[in-house]
Amino acid sequence: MKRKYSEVKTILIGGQAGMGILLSGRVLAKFFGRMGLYTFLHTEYPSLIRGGHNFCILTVGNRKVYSQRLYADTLIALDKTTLEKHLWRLKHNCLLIIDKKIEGDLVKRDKFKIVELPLDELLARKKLPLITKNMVMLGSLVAILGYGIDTMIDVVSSVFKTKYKTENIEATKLGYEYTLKNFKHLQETFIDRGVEKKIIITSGNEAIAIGAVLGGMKIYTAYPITPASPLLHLLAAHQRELDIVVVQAEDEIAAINIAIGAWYAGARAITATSGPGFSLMCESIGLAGLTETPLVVILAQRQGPSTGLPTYTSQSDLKLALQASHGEFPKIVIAPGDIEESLVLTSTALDLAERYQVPVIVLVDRYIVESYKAIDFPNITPLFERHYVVEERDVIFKRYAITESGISPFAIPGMGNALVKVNSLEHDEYGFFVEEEKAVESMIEKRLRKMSTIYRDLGESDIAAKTYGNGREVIVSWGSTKGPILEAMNILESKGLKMKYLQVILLAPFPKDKIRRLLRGCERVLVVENNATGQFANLLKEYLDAEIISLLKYNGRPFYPEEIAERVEEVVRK
Amino acid sequence: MKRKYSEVKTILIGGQAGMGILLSGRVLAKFFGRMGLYTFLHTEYPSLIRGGHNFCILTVGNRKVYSQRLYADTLIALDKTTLEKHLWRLKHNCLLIIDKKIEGDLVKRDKFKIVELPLDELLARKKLPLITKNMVMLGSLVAILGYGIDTMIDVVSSVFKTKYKTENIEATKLGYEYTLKNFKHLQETFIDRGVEKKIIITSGNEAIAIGAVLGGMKIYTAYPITPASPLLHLLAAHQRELDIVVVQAEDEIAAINIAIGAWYAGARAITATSGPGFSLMCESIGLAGLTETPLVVILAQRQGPSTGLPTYTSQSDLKLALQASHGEFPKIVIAPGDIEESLVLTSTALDLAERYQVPVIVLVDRYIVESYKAIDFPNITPLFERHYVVEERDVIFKRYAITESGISPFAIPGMGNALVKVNSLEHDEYGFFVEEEKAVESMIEKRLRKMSTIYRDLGESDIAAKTYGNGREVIVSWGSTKGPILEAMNILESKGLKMKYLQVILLAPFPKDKIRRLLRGCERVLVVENNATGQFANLLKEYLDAEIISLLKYNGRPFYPEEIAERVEEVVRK
Amino acid sequence: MSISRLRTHVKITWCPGCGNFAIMNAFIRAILELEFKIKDIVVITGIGCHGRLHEYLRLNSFHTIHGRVLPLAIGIKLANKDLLVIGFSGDGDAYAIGINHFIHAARRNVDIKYIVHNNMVFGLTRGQVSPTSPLGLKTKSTPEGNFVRPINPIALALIAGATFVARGFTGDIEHLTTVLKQALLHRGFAFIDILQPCVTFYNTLPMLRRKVYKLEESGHDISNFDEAMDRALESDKIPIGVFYKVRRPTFEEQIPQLKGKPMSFRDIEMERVLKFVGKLV
Amino acid sequence: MSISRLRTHVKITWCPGCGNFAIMNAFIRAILELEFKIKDIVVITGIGCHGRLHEYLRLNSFHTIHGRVLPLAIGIKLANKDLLVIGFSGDGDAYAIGINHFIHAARRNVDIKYIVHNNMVFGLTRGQVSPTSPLGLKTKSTPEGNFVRPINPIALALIAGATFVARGFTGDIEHLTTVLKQALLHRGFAFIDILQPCVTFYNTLPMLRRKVYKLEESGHDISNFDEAMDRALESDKIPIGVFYKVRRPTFEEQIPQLKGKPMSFRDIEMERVLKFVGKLV
Ligand SMILES: Cc1ncc(C[n+]2csc(CCOP(=O)(O)OP(=O)(O)O)c2C)c(N)n1
Ligand SMILES: Cc1ncc(C[n+]2csc(CCOP(=O)(O)OP(=O)(O)O)c2C)c(N)n1
Ligand code: SF4
Ligand code: SF4
Ligand SMILES: [Mg+2]
Ligand SMILES: [Mg+2]
Repeated sequence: MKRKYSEVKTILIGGQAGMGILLSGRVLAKFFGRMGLYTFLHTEYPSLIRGGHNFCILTVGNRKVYSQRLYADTLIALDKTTLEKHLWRLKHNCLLIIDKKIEGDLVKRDKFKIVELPLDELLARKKLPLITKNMVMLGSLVAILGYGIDTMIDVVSSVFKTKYKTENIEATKLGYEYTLKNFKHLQETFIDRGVEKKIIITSGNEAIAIGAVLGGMKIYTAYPITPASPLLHLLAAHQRELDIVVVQAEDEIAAINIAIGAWYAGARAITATSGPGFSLMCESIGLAGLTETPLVVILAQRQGPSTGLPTYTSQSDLKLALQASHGEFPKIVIAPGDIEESLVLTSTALDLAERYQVPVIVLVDRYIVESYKAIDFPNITPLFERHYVVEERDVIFKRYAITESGISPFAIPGMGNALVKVNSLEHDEYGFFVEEEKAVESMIEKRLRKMSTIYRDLGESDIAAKTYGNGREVIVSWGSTKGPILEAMNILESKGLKMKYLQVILLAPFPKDKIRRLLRGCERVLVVENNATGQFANLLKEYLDAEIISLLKYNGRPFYPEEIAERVEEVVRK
Repeated sequence: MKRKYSEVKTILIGGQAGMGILLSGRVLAKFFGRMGLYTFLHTEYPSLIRGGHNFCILTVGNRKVYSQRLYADTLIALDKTTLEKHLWRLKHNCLLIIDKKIEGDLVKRDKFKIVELPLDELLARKKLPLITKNMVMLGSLVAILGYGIDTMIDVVSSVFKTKYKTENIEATKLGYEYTLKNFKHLQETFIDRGVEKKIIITSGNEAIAIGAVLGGMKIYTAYPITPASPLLHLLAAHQRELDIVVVQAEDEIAAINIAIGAWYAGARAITATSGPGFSLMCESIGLAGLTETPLVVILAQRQGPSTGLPTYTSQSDLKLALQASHGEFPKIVIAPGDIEESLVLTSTALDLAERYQVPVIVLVDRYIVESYKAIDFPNITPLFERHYVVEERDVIFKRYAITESGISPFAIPGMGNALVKVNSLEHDEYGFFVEEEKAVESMIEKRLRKMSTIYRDLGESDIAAKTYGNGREVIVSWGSTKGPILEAMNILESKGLKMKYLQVILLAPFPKDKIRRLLRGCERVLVVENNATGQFANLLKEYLDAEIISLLKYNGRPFYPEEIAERVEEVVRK
Repeated sequence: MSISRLRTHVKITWCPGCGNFAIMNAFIRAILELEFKIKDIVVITGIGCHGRLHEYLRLNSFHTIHGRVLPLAIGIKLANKDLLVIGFSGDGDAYAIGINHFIHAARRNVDIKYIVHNNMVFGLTRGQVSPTSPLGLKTKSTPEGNFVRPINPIALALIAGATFVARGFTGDIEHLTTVLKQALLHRGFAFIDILQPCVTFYNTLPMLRRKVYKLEESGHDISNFDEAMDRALESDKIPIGVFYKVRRPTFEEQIPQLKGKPMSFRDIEMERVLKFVGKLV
Repeated sequence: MSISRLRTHVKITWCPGCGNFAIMNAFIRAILELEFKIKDIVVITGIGCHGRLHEYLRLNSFHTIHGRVLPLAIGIKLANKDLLVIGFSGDGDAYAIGINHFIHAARRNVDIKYIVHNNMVFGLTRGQVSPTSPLGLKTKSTPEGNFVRPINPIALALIAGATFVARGFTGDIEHLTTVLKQALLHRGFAFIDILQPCVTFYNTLPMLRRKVYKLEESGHDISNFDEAMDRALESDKIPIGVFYKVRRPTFEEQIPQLKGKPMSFRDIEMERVLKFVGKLV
């Protein structure tokens, strides 16, 4: 099979909220997955239930696709706004699939290939409901791309379990047939089939759910909040089959304390939230820290501060994650860079939390958790080694035994006969309150020694940081900017510019030695992050002598690879 | 009048909780104040209502006294524990005033001057209650120091308004007379009368109360928490005379939101708390930040994390104060170094909050707010310039007008006819929700510009940083370590070692240029702070090339000047 | 004045048929009919679909964070007691994250009005269970049906000490307007729970239409606490209207310092401070 | 087993005469008399004088932050439903900062016991007003007397849906022990508000002695909700004992996954995960 490396095509679908825009993107991603093509699906919608402009960008390729692209090869417009808002994105000779109702002034007919569908008419004729418009368009696209309709029908049936199943299937067929009949001349050949591997289409939230269960999470508790709530919905819907308990708490403070209680009693628990909820959890994170109760909190960042832009992405909660709660205690902060890492690192977080008896914060963002990506069927092996001890003697357990590593044996009430006492006041080895100077100092020192132990264990590991590519010019980033950066590297490479990319995953304890080593000799680095003050760049500054050039974006939208590539070229040129 | 510079004496009073130890210290401080002597009173007590060892250290001098001293010239012991715990502190030839009941093995009689009082007997004879024991001892001390009893009686009457007033006066007299009769041979001459100025004895909490009222605070709202609650008690007790309203809220989240509401409607409001409450307030601090509602939060740090050591001091909440809440927004963090500055900077905080429409966090700690200090009668001038505008047109006010300084005109609902709309979502100039990329960016930029404006206005001012003394060796610190450092400088100077001390007051925006300038050419600095991870030193590291040597203390106790002086000598010697 | 006088230019984004429309319209009518001074009204809304209301009202407003409408409202009222302060919440805002403030505001009897858009579901976050969701309701977070008993906001308000307790229904705007007017005229903490459909996630309208009846048409005595409680605990039928009303001194009336000029506009009186400092000598 | 079997070596620091002693002793007696398996009991305490209780009990314990006893207790119970989970709070802990969790725990009917040391004042923070402080009480934060109506915890618990609601009194240890035993045996959310004096900041003992009477001696029917509510609203006399008890399915009983081994000790079943991932193809 001939394969052109790095062939990607981008399809933009837009319309009003309620028109099933985001769903169309997912259906299409699944369809391409079945055809052996990888995809990345970025979505954007306002914080409204109805009305307002929704769109999604699906980038398709015959190799892994790491992010959406800025310019579109195909536009599916369910309304005029879509056409108006995204005209600038359309490549020359772009394929337009539009509702015939849309007035055409905006569209220079000679620049584009246009498929106009008389949607209302078509649907009326078949007595199909208006909400299936999007499916007509998807059917039309399948026809133009020269595919058969069967796989698409399969996908549609799998997505619409019961409600409107037949209607959606009918609508898809309708679009397919109408297009074959009227627009066969516009048919084009799409990217060659890619892989034979089994591809799954997963959102970050879904990946986190899988990772959580593989890491032995037994209790999930949360208060709904965008963009973390899809995780709640998903886990709630599948709680029986996944053998977990899902509890919607009365607020985020309740949620995190339910999780802490569960861990104390031996069950792994997770709570997920976004900025406002995380801010509320600060006191309780300190409780886990001082009492050395394991805890995993997933912080899905959105654009703040305060309520801010609830449905838009951001990386502006890094500093709060690093210092969540008053006082000083060891904690781990990790930031997966993409959907695959979200899966693995959620499992890892559960393990680390129990191993080191610290709160672990998994920093993701709206861009990771609500994007969909085609990934290879993941390696499904559980990471579920337990780290507690069972003491059968009827004693008060030395829950806070002073050790060199700072890690004390972890026991669970009810397992064994020993009693486990835990205290939010400063305490001695048994958990009893102490105020005496020496006792206080040695317990504080014990706790803080864990930070060195964690650093020793993880600081040089793959969890700390990774590099990609090789070149004199270096990009450094953390979290979800990874995808657009990898795509930018593709773009740059095609222009002959090779880059090295350092992805920092572990943010606390900060893997300064590994970073220093990996960046040795490097004179300047471009730091890419989705915030306005360069929080990560400032952190890096403490440990790095290289010149730091910040590329920031803080309007709630993720980076596009084109933007990064452009900035790199600017930097290199000057 | 002959005056020896820097003559200080230290009196330690100890006993069980409930014996009136802390009160005795205050009575004595007031007494010395009337005698023209300055004092500093440090207190220590466990987090219990009854039982447990309480003590206070009163250091007296004929010049301003900046902190307690480590070693005692006089010990007043109401129980044996006091003797046992503090024996190491007693100077040679120390004066001991003790209850005769205390078994004397511990005391090498030849090393000390001992006044044994048969307290039970004396009180029983006069039918006085046992809770007046402490007053007998104070009377005794007055006799030994060669003072007349009248001033002391005056002070006692002013402190005990009604309850047990006569009993306490009687007890004081009793101790005075018994001592004159039996221990006249031990009489010693105390420090010469100092000043003729009017001295007041005030705690940090009292100073903050005065500052708050002078700064125009009209509403104080809080949820009780050590060590901030004395401020609540004080303001509640005097609310009518001070023309303010005091509200105990149902929790800290309610408290801070009441304050935000009050500011929105034009009344200056303060809430004060310590670590646990502050952690809970994080989300709401972000609300003030995004909505540009002025706000003053006083954070009286105690030893954490979590419940920790509620009655002990700490400076470990700096990093949280700097990044309280998710997202990015301008804020001011100021840390008064002593009681006088607490007064002034509380007023200043109110002014800055309204001027820049930002949350202002005043970082103090248990050591500042619960210590008492003799200060000169303060300059009582209000800092009460209002910064709002009145718009009489019936329009929607451009509450978030985009300006170069980032500061938009501030209007108050009900004043004028314009309507004031405030929004926790990202918004346009009128406060309406926006999600569009450019609009979002320009509002974020406007807000963040305020940080530069504040930096420009304050970065070089006296509020930013101050230096004391001059010498090659430099100490840098922030907050309450100022007192012990100034005393340490006295000690070092008497040994011929002159020091320079840089006190950083403004912590956000960080006055990096002023600090760099003040430390130019300096090769190493000793950074003194009350925490375990050197939070301030790490901050400084970002901006300073000099070697940083950290002197940390994190057992809940404040520094003693002797400890600092010793460390300085070590550093200098090596 | 017409309704449009109180509307901003902002386009409404609620789902067509949403109960929020009725609440907004009834509220505007009530305000207009009572002829309040517009500039002295302050509206606070929480986060939720209901919260967007402030965008549509040409009034002073503060769209605050989730669950904190009431403390904010109290702060405003203490600062300037001459303002008419009205808080709007959703059932999640008021009874999930915010229920502590609800109980405590009611007992304080601060002179604010509290209007809860009770659609028995979390709307803006796309359909999760709420504290007022009935047993069995399938939502995104309770796919097998809610099994936690709903709270009874009316009964809670009565027990907590609210001095005006009412229930409204968006299916009857006339009636809703009357109830709102009574609430706005009440001196003290006035609470109205308004039953509204969320046409997208839980359309209660048919069920409600079947079950509601008007208290004032059934001989209810609004000054009788026990009777109010009995009505509050009814479950087959759903009474709407005013359950209870009593005049008790408000929070503000019991603070002598608040007499006179609003706090917001007062100056500092130096002698007071001097006197206070004098005590520290 | 003797009482000392359940005591640690830690010296008690409550003020002599404090009601906390009686609560501790009655609790220990109840535990011993009911012969619970010691290792399966977990005690959670909040911050306040009451909170120190855990130091004195030779039991599994978690001394948590202020106001969050209940969510912690729920987490523990969900993790291991075989544990007997008992939460202790003060009136500040339970009804000021923590009242939202109280309402929501009651409606969930999680099988935990909740014991509130109600001394009508904040003890540990040295005497401020609490949500149960009576009108007129002078405290450090209300020097001119409290003017906010106290909440009624019993009535709130009833309205919120608690399935066991009782009031204890430290002046009668025998009676208190009996009530505690009933609570400990109840399946579901069992709530006991215990009236205790704070001898240092608010000594209610004489007043309470005068006013209390026993429900079980007055022909009260604990299965009758309306009667329970009437008693809860009494104000001249203070009834103690069990107000209401009803058996309703607990939260845990309604979650099918919880059947069988406690969650804490379960393994991962791979087929389940594979099946889930399979759906994403
Ligand atoms: C602290 C915090 N937690 C969660 C959210 C997310 N959130 C927004 S609205 C809402 C609940 C909406 O339900 P409701 O109050 O009933 O309002 P409705 O949308 O139904 O009008 C939630 C949980 C938030 N904004 N802030
Ligand atoms: C978040 C937080 N706010 C405030 C406090 C301070 N605090 C400790 S105990 C307490 C209240 C004590 O009253 P109560 O719960 O009635 O217990 P009691 O001491 O009377 O037994 C408060 C406010 C705290 N520890 N944490
Ligand atoms: S989701 Fe429900 S509550 Fe929200 S606007 Fe739509 S119908 Fe109204
Ligand atoms: S202060 Fe009150 S509640 Fe606390 S121990 Fe003393 S008497 Fe008991
Ligand atoms: Mg709702
Ligand atoms: Mg109490």
